[in-house]
Amino acid sequence: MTPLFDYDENREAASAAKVRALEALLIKKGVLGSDSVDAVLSHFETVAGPFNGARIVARAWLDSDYKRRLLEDTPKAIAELHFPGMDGAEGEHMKAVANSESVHNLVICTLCSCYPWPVLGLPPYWYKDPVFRARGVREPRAVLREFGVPISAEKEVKIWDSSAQIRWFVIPERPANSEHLNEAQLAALITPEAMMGVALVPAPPAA
Amino acid sequence: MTPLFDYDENREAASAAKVRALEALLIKKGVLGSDSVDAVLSHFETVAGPFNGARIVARAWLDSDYKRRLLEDTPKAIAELHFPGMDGAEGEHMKAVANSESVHNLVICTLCSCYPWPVLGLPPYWYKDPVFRARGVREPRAVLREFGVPISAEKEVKIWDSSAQIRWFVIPERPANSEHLNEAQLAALITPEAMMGVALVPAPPAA
Amino acid sequence: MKLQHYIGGLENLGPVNFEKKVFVAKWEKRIFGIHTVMMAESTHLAHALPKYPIAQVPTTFKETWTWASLRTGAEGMQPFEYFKYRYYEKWLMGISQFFVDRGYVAAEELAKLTEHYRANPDAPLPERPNPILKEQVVKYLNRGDSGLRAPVAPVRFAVGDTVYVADPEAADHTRLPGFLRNKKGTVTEVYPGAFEYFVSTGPDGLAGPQHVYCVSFDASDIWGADKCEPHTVIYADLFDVYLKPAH
Amino acid sequence: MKLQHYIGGLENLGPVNFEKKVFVAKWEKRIFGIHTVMMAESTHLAHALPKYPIAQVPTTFKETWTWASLRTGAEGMQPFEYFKYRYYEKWLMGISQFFVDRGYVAAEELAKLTEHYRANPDAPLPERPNPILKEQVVKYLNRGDSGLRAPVAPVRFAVGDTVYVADPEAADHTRLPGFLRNKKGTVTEVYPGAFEYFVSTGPDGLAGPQHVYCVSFDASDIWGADKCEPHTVIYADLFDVYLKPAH
Repeated sequence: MTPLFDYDENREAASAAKVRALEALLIKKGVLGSDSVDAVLSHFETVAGPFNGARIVARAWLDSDYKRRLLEDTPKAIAELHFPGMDGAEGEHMKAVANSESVHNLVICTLCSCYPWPVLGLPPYWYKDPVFRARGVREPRAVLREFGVPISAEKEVKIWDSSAQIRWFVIPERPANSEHLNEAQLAALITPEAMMGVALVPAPPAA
Repeated sequence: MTPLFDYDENREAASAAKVRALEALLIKKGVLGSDSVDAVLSHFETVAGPFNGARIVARAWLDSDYKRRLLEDTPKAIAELHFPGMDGAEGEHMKAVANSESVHNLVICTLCSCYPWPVLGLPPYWYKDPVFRARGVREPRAVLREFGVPISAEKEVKIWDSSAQIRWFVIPERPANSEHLNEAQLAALITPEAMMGVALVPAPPAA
Repeated sequence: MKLQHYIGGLENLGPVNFEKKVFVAKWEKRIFGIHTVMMAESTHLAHALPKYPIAQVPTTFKETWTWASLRTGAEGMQPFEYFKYRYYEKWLMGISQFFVDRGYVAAEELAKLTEHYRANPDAPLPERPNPILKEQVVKYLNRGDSGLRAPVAPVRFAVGDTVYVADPEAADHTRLPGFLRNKKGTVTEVYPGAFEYFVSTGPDGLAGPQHVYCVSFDASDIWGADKCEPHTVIYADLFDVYLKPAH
Repeated sequence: MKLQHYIGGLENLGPVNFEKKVFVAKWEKRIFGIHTVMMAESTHLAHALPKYPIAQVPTTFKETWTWASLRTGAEGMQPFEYFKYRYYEKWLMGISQFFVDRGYVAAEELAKLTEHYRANPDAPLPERPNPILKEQVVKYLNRGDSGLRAPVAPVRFAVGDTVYVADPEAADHTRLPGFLRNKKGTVTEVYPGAFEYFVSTGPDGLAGPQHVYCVSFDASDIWGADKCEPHTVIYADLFDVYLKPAH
C-alpha cells in the first residue's frame, strides 16, 4: 500500500507551520480576511456536502418520475428541491447517471480531482490517489473488488472521466428491504462512495 | 532541477544510522566480517577505477594498432596491459566503441545502472538519474548540450543501452595540441564522463 | 507526453489506498480554504457569468486564480517530483510559491514566520475580519463560475459520429487525458452552448469558447481486449479542439 | 507495462542532474559495500565460471544474492514509490528488508540498534575481521561472475537480419527496456556462446543459457521522426527470447 499517510511528524509539522504562516501573512497583507478561510470551510459543513446528494438520490428512489427528470436534466431536477448553492462552484454543470441491474457507473478524474461539490462536498483521498486514477479506467472491476464491490463481467461498466465542464455523480441502486424507510432514513444509508460508484448501498437492518 | 540531494538532515541521519546498525548486526551474526565492506571499498580505490580506463584510452590514442585491437577484442587488448582484475565483477564482458569525426557514442543503462567497473569504477549519480536514463535515448544531443557537449545534427549519435552481458565504454577523440604529451599526461585529461560519452576531452594548455 | 497526463491506464501499481477522509491532516483544510478564497476573489470573476463586483471587494489580491492555475502548477512539476508529494502538499508548495513569485510575500518572511509557528503551533492568527470579502466568498461558492458561453463556431460532430482524438503537443496543462490520444470513439452527446476554459493551454489547443462533446470509447479500443476488462465503456467530455473527424 | 521498465524515452522531465559524485552521502558507501559482499558470498558462486569455494568460506550467509535480487526489488516497487527514493536509499530499504524477511535480523533489533547509532553516530562497529571472507571478496571482485555458458539451442538470427522485439507480460524484473517492445531492429552482432541470466524472470522469459544479439534501432523507428533527433541509432543487447523473426 502506498504509504501516503504515514509521513514523519517533522514533515507534517513543517507543513502545518508553513500554511499557518502563509495564512497569517496573507491576512496581514490584506489578501485574506481572518474570517475568509473559515467561511469556505463552513460552506462545506452546512451548504455543500454529501447530505445533498443523499437526499437527491433518496428522492429519486421514492419517485421514479423525479428520477427520470433527474437523469434528463440534472440541474433542473435538483433545483426543484430548493437546496441553496446547487449550481455553485464545481457544480455549475452536473449530470447524474443511474446504476441498474445491467449497468454499473464509476466516476473518475484521471487528470486531477474534479468532483461535484454542491451535491457531494469535497473529494475523499482515494479519489485523488494516482493509483485509483490509473487503474479505475483500465480495470474498474478489479478496483471495485478491492473496495468490496463485486461486479460481474457480464454487467456493463460505464466509466465517466471528468475532463471538461460536467461533474458526474451516480444514482446507486436502491437496496433490498428498504420499502419501510422514509426519505431521510434512505438518505442516511447513502455514502459519497456509493454516489461515485465505488460502493453499494447496503440493505438496512430488517424493520 | 530534481532536488535529489538536498534531503533534510533527519532523513540522511536516519539512513546513516540504519546502515550502520545493519552492518553491525551482520557482523555480529557472522554474515560479514568487520573488514569485509572495507575490502570492497578499497578495491575501488586501488584496483578498479577510471584510472584504468584513462590509461587504456591514452594507449589507444598513442598506438593506432592498439586501438584497432581494443575495438576488435576489448578484453584481449586490455589484458595486454596486465592491469589486475580487468575481467572482474561487472567487467566480465566489456566492449569499447570509438568516437570519430562522424560518430559520437553515448553509453546508458535505461533499466538501471550497468557500468564497466574494472575500467571505470562505480557509476556517478548523473548516470543513475532516471531523467538521464529517460532522455538520453530520445534526445541525446539535447542532453549533451546541457552537459556542455554540442553535437551537430549531421554527426551520427550511437547510443549503447546496456541490457545484457556487455558493459560498454567510449574511446573519446584525442584533443588537439596534445602531441607533446606522454601516456600518463594524456590519461590525466580523461574523465569517466568522457569515457561514457557525455564529455569531450579538452585540449591541454599549450606546452 | 507528460507522465501526469498519462496516469489513466498505468499498470502494475498495486492496491488503491481507500482512504475516505477528505483531509488527512488538519493543516490541509487551511490550504484548501486559502485556494478557494483566491478563486473567489480572482480578478477574472468580473467577467464571469454572474458578473461579480470584484473591483469593489476590499482585497489587495489582484490576480487571476482559477483551477487552471493550480493544475498548471501540478502538471508542470517534474513528473517524478509529482509523485513525491501528497495532494495538498502540492497545493501548499504551489500556492506559497505563487505568492512569493508575485511579490505578495517575501520568501524570508514566510520562512521566518513558519519557524515561529513551528515553535509555537498554537500562536493565534492575526484577527482582521473582512465581511465584504466573506460575502463574496459565500456568493462565489453558491453561484460558481460557469464557462458557458455563446458558440462562435458551428457544431462539427453529431451524436453517433465516429471521431478520433487528437494528439497535440504536450503542454504544462491539458484537459485531454493522455490515454485517449489517437483513439477512436463515438459522440454520445453534444452539449448545448459552448464552454470557455479558464486559460489558454497554448499548443495544446484550448482557447476561447468551444463546443464540448461527450465521447464514448470501448475499453478494448483503448487498451486492447487482453489488457482490459470486457463490457467496459469509458466516457469523456472533450473540447472540440481535441477531436478529429473519422475520415 | 511497469513504469520502471519504461523510463527510457519518458518526455518532459526537465534537466538532468549532472552530479558527478559516486556517493553523495558517506553512508551510501556502506550499503554499496554490504551489497557487494553479499554478491561475493552468494551460494550460487559455487557453480559460477570461476568455481568459487563458497562452501569453505566462513559465513552464515546461505543465500543467492546477485544483481538480479536488487533489481527485482527496485523494479518490484510500487512505481510511484520508486521515484521517491534516491538510488542507495532503495538499496538500503531492499537489503535490510531482505535480511529481516529471511530471518537473519529481527526488525526490532534493527530498529533498536538504529536508534542507538542515531544517538551515537560515532559508536564503533564490532571488531570481528574475517580474513577468509575478505579473500573471497577480493577474488570475486577480480574474477567476476560471467554468465557465459555453452549454447543449448541454435543461433536464430544472423547479422543483418531484421527482427522484431517481443512484448512479454510485465514481470517484477526484466532485461528488456520497455521502449523497445514491438519495435523493428537489425541484428548487428551475434555474441559467441550463450549467456545465462542470474535468475529466471518468469513470464518475461529469461531462463537458462540463451544467445544474445546486439540489435540496432533507428531512433525514428522507435519514437517517430518528429519525436526524436536525426542520425541517431540505439543499440541494445537482447536475449534470444526477446526477439521475433521479421516475417
